[in-house]
Amino acid sequence: MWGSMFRWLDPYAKPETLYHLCGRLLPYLMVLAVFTLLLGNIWGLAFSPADYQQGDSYRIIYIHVPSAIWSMGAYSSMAIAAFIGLVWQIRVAQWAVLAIAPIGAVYTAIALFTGAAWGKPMWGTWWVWDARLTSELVLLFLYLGVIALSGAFSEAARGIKVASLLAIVGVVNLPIIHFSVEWWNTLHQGATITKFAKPSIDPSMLWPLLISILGFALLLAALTCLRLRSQILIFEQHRPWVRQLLDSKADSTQKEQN
Amino acid sequence: MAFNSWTEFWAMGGYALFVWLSFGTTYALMLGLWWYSKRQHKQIQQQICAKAAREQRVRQHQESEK
Amino acid sequence: MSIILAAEALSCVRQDRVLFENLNFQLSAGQVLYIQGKNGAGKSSLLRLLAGLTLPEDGQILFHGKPLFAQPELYAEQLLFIGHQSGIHPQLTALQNLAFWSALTDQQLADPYQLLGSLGLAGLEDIPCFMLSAGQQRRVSLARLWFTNKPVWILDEPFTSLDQQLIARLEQHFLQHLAAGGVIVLTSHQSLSAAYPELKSLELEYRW
Amino acid sequence: MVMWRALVQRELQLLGRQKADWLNPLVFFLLVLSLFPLGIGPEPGMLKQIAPGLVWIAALLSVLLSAERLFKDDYRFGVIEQLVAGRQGLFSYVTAKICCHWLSTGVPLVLVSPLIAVLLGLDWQSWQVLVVTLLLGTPVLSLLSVLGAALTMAADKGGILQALIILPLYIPLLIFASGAMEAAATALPYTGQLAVLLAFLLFALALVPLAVRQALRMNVG
Repeated sequence: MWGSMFRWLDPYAKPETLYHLCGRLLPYLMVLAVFTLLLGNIWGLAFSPADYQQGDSYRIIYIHVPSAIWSMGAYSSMAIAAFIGLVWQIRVAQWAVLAIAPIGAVYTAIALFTGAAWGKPMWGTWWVWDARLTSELVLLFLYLGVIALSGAFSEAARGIKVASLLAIVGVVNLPIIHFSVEWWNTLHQGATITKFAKPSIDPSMLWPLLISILGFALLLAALTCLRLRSQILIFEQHRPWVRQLLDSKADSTQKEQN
Repeated sequence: MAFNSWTEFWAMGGYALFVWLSFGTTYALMLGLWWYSKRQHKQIQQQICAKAAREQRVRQHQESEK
Repeated sequence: MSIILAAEALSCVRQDRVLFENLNFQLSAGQVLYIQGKNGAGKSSLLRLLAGLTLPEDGQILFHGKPLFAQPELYAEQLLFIGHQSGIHPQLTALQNLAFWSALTDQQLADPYQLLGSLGLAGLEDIPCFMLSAGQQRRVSLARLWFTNKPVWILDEPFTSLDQQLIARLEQHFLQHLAAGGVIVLTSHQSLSAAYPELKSLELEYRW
Repeated sequence: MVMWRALVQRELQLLGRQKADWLNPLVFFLLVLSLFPLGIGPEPGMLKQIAPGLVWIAALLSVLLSAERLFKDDYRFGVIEQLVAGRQGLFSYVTAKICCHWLSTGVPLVLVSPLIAVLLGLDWQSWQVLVVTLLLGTPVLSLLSVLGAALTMAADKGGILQALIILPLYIPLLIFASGAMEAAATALPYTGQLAVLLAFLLFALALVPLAVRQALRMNVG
C-alpha cells in the first residue's frame, strides 16, 4: 500500500529530474523568500507598535522566533530525509541530509545569537542556562556533529549514510535532551523567565511575525534547492547527463564570449 | 510608521545596538551561506569539467600509444 | 544445470569513478569465475558486491534466480567470503581464531590441531597470530575452507604469499569443492594451474 | 546462545591480551578526579558540592576514551567485513561487544568508587547513591560510546570526532545522575532520578544495539 501511495513521487527521486526541478524552482523561491523576508522584517521593524514592556528591543522577535522555529523544522526535515534515505535506499533523500544540515546549523546559530542579543537588554546578561537556550545549543552541536561526520570519510557515499544514521539518533534524543534540560532548569533556578504570553500578542505584531516565519521557511526551501543541486552533481558526476549538461553550458558561455 | 523620524528609527528606543546587531548578523550569515553555496556549486561544476578534461587527455594519450 | 549465481547489467561506481558497467555472467554448479585485471580495475569491488557487502549502482545479482536484496539472510548462509584482509585478529591464536569462526558459522571443527598441522602450522597453534609470518597468517585464514559446507566461495587473492606446494594443495581442494557442486569466484595475480572442468574468465579493464 | 558465549569469550580473551585498553581509562579517571582538587583548591565543603558533576564528567571522558579503539582492530583486519557478510553473527557480536565494554570500563569504576568517596570526602549515604547511579549510568555510557565508535569506525579521523557526536547525547545522563547525587547530598528524595536513569538504560538497551549494527554495516558497505 505504501508503495503505491507514493508511486507518483518516483520521477522526482530520479536525480536528473530533481536537478532540473530544483533549478526551475530556485529563482521563484528565492524571489519570494527575499520579498516575504523584507516585507515581514521591515513591517516588524518600522511599522509595528513598540511593546509596552520591552520597548523596541522586542523587534528582535522577527528574526529570533522564525530562525528558532525553522532550526528545529530543518532538523526534522533532515531526519525525515535521512529516514527515507536509509529505509528505502533513496539516494536523493540521503543527499538532501547533507544539503539541509549547514542551513539548519546557520539558522540555529542565528537563533542563539539573536537570543543572546535580546537577553542582554531584557535579562541583563548575554546568556542564561535556560532550558530553551540549552536545548538550542545542543541542537547546534548535533548539526555540527552531522556535518563533521559526513565529511570524515574518504568515501563520500559512506559518510552520508553514517551521518543520516546520526541524524536519526539525534531526533530520537532531542525530546529526551529537552525534557532533561527542562527538569534540570526548574531544579536549578525555577522558571523565572517569561517571554510572551502567547494569546495576548496584538495582530499588528502577529502579522509581521507570521510573514517573517514564512520568509524563513521560503529561504530554507530556496537554499535547500541550491545545495541539493550541488549534491546531485557531486554524486552523479560520472553520469552522461551531467557531462552533457556541463558541456552544453560551456558551449553557451563560449558563444556569449564570441 | 511606529517612529516619528529616521533618527528615532535608527535609535530603536535606545536598543539600537542589540536590534541592529541581531539583524545585521542574521543577514550577514544568510548572505554568507548563500554566497558559499553558490560558490560551492560553481566549484563543483569546474571540478567535474576538469575531471572530464583529464579523462580526455588520458584517452588521447592511449590513442597515440596504439 | 541450474544457475547458482548470476549478474545482470551490473555496474559499480567508487569514488566517482565508474569501475565497470553492464557486467553480465552466469555461474552454474561446478564452475569457477576467475576475475583478472590491473590494480584498481575493480576486482575487489566486484567481489564485495557479490558478497552482498555493497549495493550495485545499477543492475542486480541473482542467487538461484532471485535478486540478492530479496533474500540476504538465505544468501549469507550459503556464502563463504574471504576478503582482501585476512579476517583473523592478530592478538588471538590460530586456535582462538578458528573457534571464533566456527562458532559464528555454526560449523563444527572436529580436530583443529590436525587441520592446522596439515596446513604446515604444527606447533604454531597457540601463539598469537601477529607472531606468524604473512604466509602463515594466510594459511590460518584459509583453514576455514576445510571445514565449511557453504556452496558459494568468494575469495580475494587466496594465493597471496603462499608457496607453490600449498597453492597446489589449495587448488586440489577447489576441485573437490567444485565436484561437490559448489561454485568459486576468485581473483588472482597468479594464473591458475589445475585442470578446472569449467573455468570462466572475466577480464576487468582499468577505466577512466 | 552458544554463538554469543563464544563471542563474549573472544572479547574477554582480547581484553586479557590488551590490558592497556581497560586499565588506562581507569587510571585516567582517577587522574582527572585528582586534578580537580589541585585546580580549584582542597576545601572539603567545595569538593563535596561539586563532587557529583565531577565524578560523572570524569566517567564520561574515560568511558568515551576507552571506546575509541573498540572496533578499529576488527575493522582493519577484516573481521567486521566477515561478520557483515555472514549477517547472522553480527547482532550477537554487537551485544557481546557492549557487554564486555561495560564489564571492562563500567564495573571497574564501580569497584574504585570507595576510593573516589575518600578522595572527594563523600559520606556513606552519598557513596551508596554514587554506586547506584554508576550501576545504572555506566551501561548507558557504554552503549552510547559503542555507538559513537561504530559510527566513526571507518572514518579517517576518529577520536575527537567520536566525542563531538556523542557528547551531546550524554547530556540527559549527566543531568540525572549528578542530580540524584546532589539530591542525596541534601537529604532530598532521589528515587525519581534513579527511575529516570533506569528508563534511559532500558530505552538505550532496546535501540542502541540495532543502531550499532546498522552503523557497522554502513561503515563496511
